Amino acid sequence: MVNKNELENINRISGTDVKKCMKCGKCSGRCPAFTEMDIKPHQFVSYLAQGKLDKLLNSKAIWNCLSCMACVERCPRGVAPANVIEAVRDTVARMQGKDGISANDIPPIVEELLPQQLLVSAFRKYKK
Amino acid sequence: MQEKLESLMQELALKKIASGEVDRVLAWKKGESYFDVSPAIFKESFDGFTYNAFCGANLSKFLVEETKKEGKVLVFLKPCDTYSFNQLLSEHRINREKVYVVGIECQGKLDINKVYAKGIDGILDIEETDSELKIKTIYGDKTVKKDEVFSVKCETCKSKKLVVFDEKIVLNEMKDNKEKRFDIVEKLESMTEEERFAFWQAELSKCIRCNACRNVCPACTCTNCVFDNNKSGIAGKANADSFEEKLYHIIRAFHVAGRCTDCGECSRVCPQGIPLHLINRKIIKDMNTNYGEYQAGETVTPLNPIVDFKKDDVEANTVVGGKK
Amino acid sequence: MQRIGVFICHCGTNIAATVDVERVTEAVKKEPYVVFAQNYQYMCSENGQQLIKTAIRENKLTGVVVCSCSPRMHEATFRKTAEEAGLNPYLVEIANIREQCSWIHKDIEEATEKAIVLARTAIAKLTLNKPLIAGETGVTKRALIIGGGIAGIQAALDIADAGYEVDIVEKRPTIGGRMAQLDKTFPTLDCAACILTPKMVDCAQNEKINMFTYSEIEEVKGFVGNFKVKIRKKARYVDEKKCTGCGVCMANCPSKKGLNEFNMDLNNRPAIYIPFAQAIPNVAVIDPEQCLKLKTGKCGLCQMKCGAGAIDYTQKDEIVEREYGAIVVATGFRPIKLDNFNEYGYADNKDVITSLELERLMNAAGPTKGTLLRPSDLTHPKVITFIQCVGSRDVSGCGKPYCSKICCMYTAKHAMLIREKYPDTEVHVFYIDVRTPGKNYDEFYRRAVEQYNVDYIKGMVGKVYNENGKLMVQGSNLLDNEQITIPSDLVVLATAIEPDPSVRDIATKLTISIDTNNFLTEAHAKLKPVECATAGVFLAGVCQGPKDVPETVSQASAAASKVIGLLAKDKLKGNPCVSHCDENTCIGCSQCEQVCPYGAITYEEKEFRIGGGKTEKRRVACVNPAVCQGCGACTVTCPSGAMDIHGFSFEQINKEIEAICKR
Amino acid sequence: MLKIDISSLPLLYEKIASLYPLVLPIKKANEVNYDKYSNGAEVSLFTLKTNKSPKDMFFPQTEDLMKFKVDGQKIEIIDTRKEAQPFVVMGVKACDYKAFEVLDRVFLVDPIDTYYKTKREAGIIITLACDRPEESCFCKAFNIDASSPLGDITTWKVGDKLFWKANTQKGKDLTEKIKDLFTEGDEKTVEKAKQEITETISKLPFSNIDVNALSKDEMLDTFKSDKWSKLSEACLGCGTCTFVCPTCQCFDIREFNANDKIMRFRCWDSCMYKDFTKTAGGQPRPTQMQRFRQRFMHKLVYYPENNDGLYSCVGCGRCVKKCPSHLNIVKVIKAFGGEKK
Amino acid sequence: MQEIEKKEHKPLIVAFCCNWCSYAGADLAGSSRLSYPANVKIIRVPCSCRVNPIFILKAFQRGADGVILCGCHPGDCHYSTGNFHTRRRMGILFSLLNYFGIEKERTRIEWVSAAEGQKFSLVMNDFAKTICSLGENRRLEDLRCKKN
Repeated sequence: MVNKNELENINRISGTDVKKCMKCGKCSGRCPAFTEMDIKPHQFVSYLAQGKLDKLLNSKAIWNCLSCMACVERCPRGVAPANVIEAVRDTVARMQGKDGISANDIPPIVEELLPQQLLVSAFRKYKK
Repeated sequence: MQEKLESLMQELALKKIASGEVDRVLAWKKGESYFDVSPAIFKESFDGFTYNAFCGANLSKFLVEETKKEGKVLVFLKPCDTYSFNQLLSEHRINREKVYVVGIECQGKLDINKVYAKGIDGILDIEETDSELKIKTIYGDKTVKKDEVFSVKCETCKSKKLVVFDEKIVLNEMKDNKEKRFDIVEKLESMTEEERFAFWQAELSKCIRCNACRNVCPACTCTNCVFDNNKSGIAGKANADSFEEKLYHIIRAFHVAGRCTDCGECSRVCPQGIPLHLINRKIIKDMNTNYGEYQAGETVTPLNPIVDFKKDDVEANTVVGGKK
Repeated sequence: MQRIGVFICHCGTNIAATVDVERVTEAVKKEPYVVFAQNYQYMCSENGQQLIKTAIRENKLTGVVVCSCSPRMHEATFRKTAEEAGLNPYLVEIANIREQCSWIHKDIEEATEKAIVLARTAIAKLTLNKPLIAGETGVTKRALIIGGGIAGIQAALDIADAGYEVDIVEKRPTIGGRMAQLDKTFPTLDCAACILTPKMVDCAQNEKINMFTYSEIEEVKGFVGNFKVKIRKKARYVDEKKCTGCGVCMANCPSKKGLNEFNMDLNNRPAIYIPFAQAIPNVAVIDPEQCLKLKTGKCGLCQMKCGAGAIDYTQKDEIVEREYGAIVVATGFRPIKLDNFNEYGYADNKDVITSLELERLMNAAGPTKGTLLRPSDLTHPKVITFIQCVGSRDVSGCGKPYCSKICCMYTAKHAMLIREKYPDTEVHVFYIDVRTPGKNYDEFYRRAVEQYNVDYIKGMVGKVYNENGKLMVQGSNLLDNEQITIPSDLVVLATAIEPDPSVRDIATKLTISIDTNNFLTEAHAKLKPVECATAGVFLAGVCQGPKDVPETVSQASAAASKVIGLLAKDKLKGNPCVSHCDENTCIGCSQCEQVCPYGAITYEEKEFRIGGGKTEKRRVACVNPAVCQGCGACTVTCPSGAMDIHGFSFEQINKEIEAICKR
Repeated sequence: MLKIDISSLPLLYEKIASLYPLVLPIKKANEVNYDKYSNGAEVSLFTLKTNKSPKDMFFPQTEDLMKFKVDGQKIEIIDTRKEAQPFVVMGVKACDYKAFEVLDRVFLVDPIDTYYKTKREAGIIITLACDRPEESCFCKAFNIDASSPLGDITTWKVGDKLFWKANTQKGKDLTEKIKDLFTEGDEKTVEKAKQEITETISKLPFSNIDVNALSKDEMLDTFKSDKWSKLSEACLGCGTCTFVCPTCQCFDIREFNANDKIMRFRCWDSCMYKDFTKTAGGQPRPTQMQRFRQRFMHKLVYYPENNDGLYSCVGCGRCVKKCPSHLNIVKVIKAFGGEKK
Repeated sequence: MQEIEKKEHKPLIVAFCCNWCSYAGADLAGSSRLSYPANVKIIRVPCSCRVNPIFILKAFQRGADGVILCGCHPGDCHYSTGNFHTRRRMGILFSLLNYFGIEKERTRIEWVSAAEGQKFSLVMNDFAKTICSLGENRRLEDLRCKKN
């Protein structure tokens, strides 16, 4: 079942127009976390465009994405796959109830080999 | 001070005429009283030659006709008049070769109506000092501070720069007051549409369509104005309806847009005291804000914001006249 | 007294279904000056037109209003009808009661009322129409072609073939353009030089064709049929007439550091050079930036060695003024700069090259004499990866939003040629879509895949990086949902193409419009694809939009046929709806000159009577009716109201407003 | 002789306005002009010089003469003249009142201008003696007594009182209707005030001019005098002087095509305009000097020639105050030797 | 006493359309049967730069309640620069009208290409709606042009 509200929400939060995607795959071509992701960046865009909400919400990849924004940087069509992932992540987090995701739930879903999102975003923030 | 300036000017004028360099002199002439000053041509006699705080008239427009005549004319131009002069040159309205421009000092001109407004009437004579007017009236003597009776255009003087001259006579430093130039425009802009409408309705309803503003304007040099031209469909000699006075002033302002140097003559001459300069100044402000700073008459150029454009100009709908 | 006839068209039921045509007919009969009104099934039909003609003759009509479809549709038709009945064609006005009335309103009452207002407005305007006669101007029987690539060459040959003189102005020292740089052409794999050079030679030998190479357009004045163009012949420092193209100078030039533009800067050339062996004209040129004699005054070797005595260091730019009847713009293209695409490592790795560079590397006249060697170490590359759509279809602002159209085909061509010549080479192509519309094009691409085993990967490359001398090409393989990395020896970027930057300047000089991507705009996307909005100017080749060689040649021939059609006329009829100046009102303020996009306005000192037997000299504006296109910009800028425009005059529009607002 | 406290004038205005439309000097957007009284209007009765003169009340700047209705190809003519409704003009100064006489001699002689006549007959004029004349005033030169103007009713401001005296039957009828607002006033107080005014007037700078200066010589000599070109050289050709003038009476007749009718109206014209009386043959007076000369010759020579010596200038001084170039009739008179020593 | 007409006010809108883009856009709206209110009346001009401010004021004087100018998109002008001039002139004029207290929404300029029939219809519907909500033009009316 397509839940219109959630889909609209993801679209809105992402602030990107997934219909602009021309399916070139450059986002996935560049993604450093590609192998760890069960759904690849280009699939996030594609699923959202097709309204496959379940696939998005059940994705583990939302916790693997580094938010390095390489896909956003490279996209020739001005689509922002990372923003879509972020939007899905937010939506999932909000669906966990008002407390959001519990601390106990985090370790099993975090891939230890990868740097954590916060760290990467700090790199990005302080790179200048 | 004022006498010294006046005598230097007269000396120069006489010298230039004597040497044959110029044929005549365009300056101001004193009439029945100190503030009764008219533009005049001097050739043989310099009787009544004057330059005082009431010489507000902009002489540049007279040159349109003067330079059609034989011989060279010496003209005295105040800083703001030099802008008009340049603008007229840009429009090929003046033959530059026939003019000898003497730029002169101006410390701001006064408005006799503001003296009247102070309840001073029956004026017999005025004595001018650097900061005051000593006024002799049939009802007794009065003193007025000059800075209380500056004419509207001088209250917010845009520039004291002489942008064009062959020679200049400046004894003292001159100060402009351009920071305040758009104050009243901004005040109007901050009103609501309704208040602005009421303001202009009241002001413009006084208009008697005497055409003084048009005929004095150095940007209005058309020989056959659209308002006199029956073919234009807007010719009219009177405000038969309140629409017509708006039409007249909007179109007139639009026709001088980009060419108006903001000399303020329109407001000076209006017999009904309509602040007409506020219309032109609004256009100048809009053009400065939206299309880049521009001062008509600063240089001789055929380009001005109204005939120029940029490909990324702001959209017309977004240029705003003021608050909603 | 005017006598106006009004004709109301039913347009079958297109109009009559929603507009009560009878009521409109009755209503317009009451309008002033209307002496005749009639409605009919199809006004534009033979019978309908006959009806109008008869009415004009029988009722001695002085003007006609046709209430029908849009004037864009049948204004010309009805004007012709009127003319045939002896009425000036400009005494016809159309009231658009179909597109702007019957088709958009459903309510009969509403639509009928509006139709009456529209008819009334047209009648009101018509009362002020004046008979207009189109002016005639002569035609200079010579064409100018800007750009000497295949488009310019083809157009020149076609026009010359029809017997008209043609000048080609080319900014480079030789004609030939981009096509001369190509190795082979798709889909037939002909050698580009083999099919181009004969045409270049034809140009040189055709006595109707005059070439200005190493020249640029300085100024364009005038109008269709009568352009006056100033051409700057840049100083070559070599006398074109004396030089034999023997090449001795090149061999002796001590300055050899100049980059060889013809070989995409992949190797060097001397300061005095002939761009390539088949150059036309086969004449040397000195690069003043590199020449020691010109820079320091010391050298002069070439002058000493030149047997023909052709070298002249004192040569100056020369301005030639020529007149033309028509102009073809064929300024061509260049590959875009790749500064915005760091991810492909073009700037950092010598072995990441553009496709046009590959053409030169594969060409027998190229820097490697036709052997495919990679630029860094001149070894044979074993793994070659092509990346398509580099900078094309990119709306992120880094590249170009359009498809460059030729890349899919030339990449297939390259892949195929490499696999053919070096079968041990592994060739990969990253693609987003493969676009091959065109005769034998898809077959060509399939051959690359099926016959030559080229590995086409659906997906885009995210990054190219150097690891131990290998170029690692990382991208996605979307069909397998994989991220792959291909260690390659050479990476070829199918770089987007853009109009040659000189086109902006040319567009300004010719006052033709240019789109956001710097492509020149044709007059109509479908029906006038080679014409410009500016009459007498035509477009050919990539300056108008991406195209391959066959398309360019077709467009060039199309442009040529348009030029021939124009030059074949002895007189041109102008548009009489142009500006004019009331000299009694004009004050010569020069405002109108500033806004005229065509330079149609000049100023003259004229003598006028001012009464009392006296005259006065005044500066007034003069409009050249042949140059004026009738936009009306001057009419609004003119503060005195001296400027007005025929057909859309101040009074006419005012009258229309009055009629529309009448309730 | 009646009197009323100046502080009670608002009551008087209200009372009159309840009977008839009342017109008097009103300040609007900082300028004082004759305008219709309405509740809340800022009355400025004692303003010496309104910008425009009260001639508007009888000879308005624009006035519809008739209308045409066009229906298809038919034309219908509509008479726009209306029955006269009595109205009151208050605060008219002596000079302006004298100007009505000048206008009467134009509009009320054959052929009589019915538009003017209707309003003239309906108007009840309340004049006001000047109490504080200005330097631009020179009514004395035309033998006008600013201290005791005529009119249906004359009023004087003395101290904090307004004295009131009805002169005509129309004036007496109006006074009768509003009598209860007044108390009895003292003639002597007024007489004394009149004397003071007369004295002040004699001190004014222009009181000594001699308006006969232009008519002394042969008319043609005056016309041909070379003084005119010097006098007019700064003239802008605007219509300020004519539009503020209480005696200028030139008008143009024009038509306006409104949506459903055509209006034929007249409006003030100015002899200073270069399109004044322009015909197909051009301008009768092509230069500004000729137009300038025409205005003063008309006021000081031609008009008196045709009207028993009555000048068509009343010395109100509005043109003296308002001319953008400070050109005026006084300078013209003086240039022709009209300065009494 | 005059009888007050109780008829609902139907606003009148004058649209100036350039011949090459917007008039063609209006035609396209027509051939696509995209409706817009009948009180929008179009005047064809060669280019939006032909529209003199006097025309706009004249339309208001005659009883128009809104005036809209349509031209080619900037950069696409048939005469290459016409609409650039229009944009400046109208920017200044519209602002000035608003400065005089005339409602900003009564004047508008829109770029409609020959291909934008849909946009033409949308723009006209929207403009008509705006003018309807503003009501009758009172601030730039000429009483002589009203019915009496």
